Amino acid sequence: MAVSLNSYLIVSAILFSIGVIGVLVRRNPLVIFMSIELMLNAVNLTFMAFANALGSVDGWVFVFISLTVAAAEVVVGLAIIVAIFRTRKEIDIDEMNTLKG
Amino acid sequence: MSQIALELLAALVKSVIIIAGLLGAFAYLTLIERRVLARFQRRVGPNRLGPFGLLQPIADALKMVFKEQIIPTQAKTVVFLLAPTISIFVAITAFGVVPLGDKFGSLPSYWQPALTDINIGVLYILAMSSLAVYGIVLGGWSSGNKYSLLGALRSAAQMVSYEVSIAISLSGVIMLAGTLSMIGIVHQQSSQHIWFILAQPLGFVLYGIAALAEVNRAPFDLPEAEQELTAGYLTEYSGLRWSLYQMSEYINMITTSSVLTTLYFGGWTFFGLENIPGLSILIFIVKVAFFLFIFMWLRATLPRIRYDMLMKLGWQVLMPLSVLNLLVTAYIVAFQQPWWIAGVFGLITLLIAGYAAASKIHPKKANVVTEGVALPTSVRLVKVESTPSPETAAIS
Amino acid sequence: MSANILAFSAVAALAIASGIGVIAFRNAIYSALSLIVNLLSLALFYLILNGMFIAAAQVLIYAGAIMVLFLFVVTMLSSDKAELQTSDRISWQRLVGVIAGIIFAAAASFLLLVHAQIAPDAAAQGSNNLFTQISAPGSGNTEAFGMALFHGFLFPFEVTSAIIVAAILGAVVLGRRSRAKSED
Amino acid sequence: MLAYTPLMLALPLAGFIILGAGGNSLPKWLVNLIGCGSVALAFILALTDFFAYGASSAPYDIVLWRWVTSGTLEIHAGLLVDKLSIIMTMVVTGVGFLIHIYSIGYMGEDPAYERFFAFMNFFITAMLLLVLADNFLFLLIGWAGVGLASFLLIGFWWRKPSAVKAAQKAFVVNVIGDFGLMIAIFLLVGKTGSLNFTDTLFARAGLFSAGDQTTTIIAFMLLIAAAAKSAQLPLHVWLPDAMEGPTPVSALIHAATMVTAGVYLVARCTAIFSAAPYALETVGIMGGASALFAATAALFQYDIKRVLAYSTMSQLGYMFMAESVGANSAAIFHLTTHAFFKALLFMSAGAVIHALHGEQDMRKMGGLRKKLPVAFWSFLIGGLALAGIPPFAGFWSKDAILGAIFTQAGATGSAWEYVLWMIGVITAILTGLYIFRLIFVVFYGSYRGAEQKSSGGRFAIHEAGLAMTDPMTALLALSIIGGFDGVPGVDTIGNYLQSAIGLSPAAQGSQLVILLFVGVLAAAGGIFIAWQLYLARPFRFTPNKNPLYQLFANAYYIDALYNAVIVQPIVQLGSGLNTLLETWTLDGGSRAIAGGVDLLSRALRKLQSGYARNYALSIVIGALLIVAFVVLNH
Repeated sequence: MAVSLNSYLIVSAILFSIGVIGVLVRRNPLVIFMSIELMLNAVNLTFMAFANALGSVDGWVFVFISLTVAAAEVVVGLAIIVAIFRTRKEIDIDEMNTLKG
Repeated sequence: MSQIALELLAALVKSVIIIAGLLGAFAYLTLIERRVLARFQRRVGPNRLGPFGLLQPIADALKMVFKEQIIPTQAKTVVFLLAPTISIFVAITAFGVVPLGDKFGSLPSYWQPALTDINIGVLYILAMSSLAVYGIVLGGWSSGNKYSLLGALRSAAQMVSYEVSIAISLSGVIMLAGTLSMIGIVHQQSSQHIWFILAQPLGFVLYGIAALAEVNRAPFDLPEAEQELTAGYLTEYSGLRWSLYQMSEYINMITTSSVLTTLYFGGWTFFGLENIPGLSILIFIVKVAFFLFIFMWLRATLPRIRYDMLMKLGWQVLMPLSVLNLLVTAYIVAFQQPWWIAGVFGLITLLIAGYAAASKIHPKKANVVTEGVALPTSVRLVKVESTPSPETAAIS
Repeated sequence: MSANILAFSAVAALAIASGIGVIAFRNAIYSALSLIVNLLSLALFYLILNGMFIAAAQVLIYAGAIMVLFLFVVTMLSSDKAELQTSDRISWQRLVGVIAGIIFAAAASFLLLVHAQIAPDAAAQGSNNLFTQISAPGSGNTEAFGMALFHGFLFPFEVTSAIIVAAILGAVVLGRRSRAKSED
Repeated sequence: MLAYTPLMLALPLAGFIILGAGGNSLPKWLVNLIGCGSVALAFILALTDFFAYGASSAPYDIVLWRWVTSGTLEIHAGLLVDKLSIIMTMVVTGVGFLIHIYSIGYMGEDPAYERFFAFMNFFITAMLLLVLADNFLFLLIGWAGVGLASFLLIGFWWRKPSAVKAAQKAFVVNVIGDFGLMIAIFLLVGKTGSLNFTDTLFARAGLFSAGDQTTTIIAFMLLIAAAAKSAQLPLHVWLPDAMEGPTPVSALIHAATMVTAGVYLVARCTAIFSAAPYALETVGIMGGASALFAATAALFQYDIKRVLAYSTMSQLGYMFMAESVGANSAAIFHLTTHAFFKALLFMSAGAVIHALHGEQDMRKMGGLRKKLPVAFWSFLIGGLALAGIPPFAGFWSKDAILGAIFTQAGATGSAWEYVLWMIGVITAILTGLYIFRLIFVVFYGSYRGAEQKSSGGRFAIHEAGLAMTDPMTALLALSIIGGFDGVPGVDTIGNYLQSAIGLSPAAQGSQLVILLFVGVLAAAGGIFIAWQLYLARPFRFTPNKNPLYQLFANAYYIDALYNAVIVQPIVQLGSGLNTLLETWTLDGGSRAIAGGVDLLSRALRKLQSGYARNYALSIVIGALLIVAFVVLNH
């Protein structure tokens, strides 16, 4: 008996929710960033699951592109975090609240 | 017995053999390297234990096992213990797709002397060797020592940088072969009647250099630069865990040599000799041993290069050249040109690059005094001018 | 219980456990390690789903490159007690966030279990010309993937390269210390 | 060769674009080359058109592209070459070229040299478009374009407030004319369903029938346009002020070319006007009144260029008078000769002003005959031509007009047309008077200016350079010989234009001799009075309280009247509306809105906590709402 598509989707949903909680709860921007990566990967999992269920490689293409874009995103994001750390000497995201009303 | 059970059995047997073989090879490689280096340096090397010192590795192993296993107080214990394991695990796993020889006559293909033949073999090796960096970074970080951390970060930067060149330079072979499977590449070489070194001399050299850096071998063994960082990420390790790092380094070296052999030197093939049953494995081992010897040779000959030079070499020399190689190979494959065009192009590029490098290393001879004293070129004596030259005298 | 389900369950447990680890560890390095495990378990998922190439790419790119960068930055910047030294100024969000996440997961699972059943013949339905077909089903077909990537999806692929160039430039600009700052 | 006519437009346009876009980075010689060369080539093209166009050819229509297609109405961008437009293009490009050359000298010191040439080229383009257009809409573009060029060039020295005011005035009055032309175009579309000249003006007879009300209205609207462009009463007020512009501009636009556009329009629309007798009569009234009015207003002006401006207006009145009696070719003939001698007069005036470093007040001149011989001789010849002394150009054309009016009056027996003739003669006397007053005051007697003392230094009065005197010499020659193509009895130009705009009535035999005699007598009389008043005894300026003098000197107070009746009420209305709409309604309303938004945003601003995590939470809540909707809505 093969594992149903829905099982993968539920695992993906759980992983995504974990990522959401991480973004909402953590104060370390690096961990928040990791949570975002987690969410991206959860979505990638759904793509792969659907690709397998539909017998198509189109899902792979999305995953592949999201991989490369994630790489680009991480490079810039980490550079920003390092730049912020350089100027503020702290990495608590709650300290970066100068843009408040 | 069902088919699946047979395959599982075959896999089990082969992995045991390969792991045992790798560990043995590591043990004797240390001995061989010490002997070879000693020869290069006009020494004798370890030759007391057993004939030609053949028992030396066993003695070393015993020493390592019984040494005190120090865990620093600042260390993150779990990671500190885990890090060397990651290294050795990754090193051994990466070897899994290397085909050691041709399949034995009429035996089913799962008895072929390769642990497995997956259709993305080269990619698998790249993926696994990219994980090797964790063993080093985590080891350095968990030691709780600034020198270790810096050494580890250096190593990580170095490995990540050179991975790019590795992947791009290997692409040439992959395009020529049209497959990512290691066995498939060997078969392609025999069916195209060339070794890919002929079509890819540039890619071969680039991959060789980059792989040296990737496995942190001399002259790219920056992470362990004693003068700057004591022993890098190895500083706080001792005993068995230290030897695990050593082991992974040597196994990575073997893997790299195997990849060079398989991708560029026809793997287990040697002008039809491989058809003699069992000889193919021997041919493969000889070829791998040749590259291992060259690695030792390089270690004995070349001085360690500076860190900024290392990064510059990786990003500004190796990567552009490998992209160039990729483009030329893509042209050959896409427009179905003969392979020797890429070969000739690669050789010319190598000559130009070599000339440029040589002229950069020896820009001018003016200040180097060589008369009368027999010195290696790496040693230079700088002439100190005690009297001002006519020009400067005229100015002052 | 077949081996397939066994493998799935084991990998799913590993993935969820490591996912929780990402957000639960105090120390960012353990979070990163946990994320690496998570990514590797996803690679295993991909293997189960016949996506061998993507699994290798996942290991190579995510585990081999992206997470190394993370580890780099984390080991440089992070300290164990950074998050404990200051008090949480919006502590209510901790509770609300966890509840919101759990509700989200529960609702999505509920919908998937109850309403979004993919019909058994979904694969048959999918086998029209809408999707690039795997020529030999069951194997991770790298060739079909290559054809799809370089023919059907050539433009997105090229756009990706532009994005990467932009990211490289951005990182270089951000990473360079300005001359004025380096003097003090 | 006629097919190359679009180049005539394209060359000055290219010059305008090049000079306008990149002129300030070009060397001066290149600016000169582009500015003058494009017009010179256009002139050569006009000449080739003249020679290529057969004696009896039909109008040659060049369709460039289809422009507007709306139902059955189809308007193409096209050029029409016929004898009228050939004469006009030759005048425009020929005189225009000479004035461009002149400008090299006159504007040489100006920092915005290339901008001046760009505008001049733009003017030439627009003017050529006006005279070459083959439909009313295209003509309107040229019509508005020359108005714009006039605006730009009058206001060329925009740091001078008076120049800016004059430019605005000219523009506003011109737009009134544009408005009239537009209404005429709308009515024409309604009446004929086409705007092409070939379909409307040259079409079958009876399209415009006499007494038709629409035709009359169209004709009046065209008349408004013509009056505004040609500075006829009551829309003349901008022309004297337009003299704030550089003198080459005055010579080219406000004497030789643009102001004659009205004359051209009336001649071009003969088909319409001949079907609208009231409008044609009004043309005559307007022309006669303008001629007399301007001549009297010119009598006591002290600004050298204003005298010439009023003179221009007066001469244009002559042309309209001619057109009102159907003497279109006489009007065009006078247009041509007038272009020569009035451009010459303006150039000479420019030379004088240039020599005196911007001084335009005749009271501060005098005795310049020796110092500025070229300017003096130019002025003298130009003045003789203007006054109508044989054999100079003006004599023949003015006589053709007066003869035509008198003959027409005899033919119809209309007393009104005799009055028109009388006005013409009186104006001729006045013309001789005011122009020789100018010549005597400026060039005879003794110098009354302040800068005489500094002679020998930098500010010594000197003759202008070759760039200025050469075109003057050329126009001098044209002013002498330019009238011979219209000698009575031969009338080359009239015969040439006959197929385009009809033959003028002309006096014959003994009547012709008498009329010629009267014309010469009138001019000589005017000159004699001027001699008596301004040369026989030394000129000294004395303020005069005589009410008639005041009336003439202030141009019948029309400016003041307009100011009081039209401008001030509009200004008052504007400021009132400004307070009502701008300050109270718009500003007040927007302040009220702003205040409301401000209050609202004060409340909403609490939501912007600055914590990125809070924002993320709001996103999640939004997503949860969507999920909740889906779950509850299954």
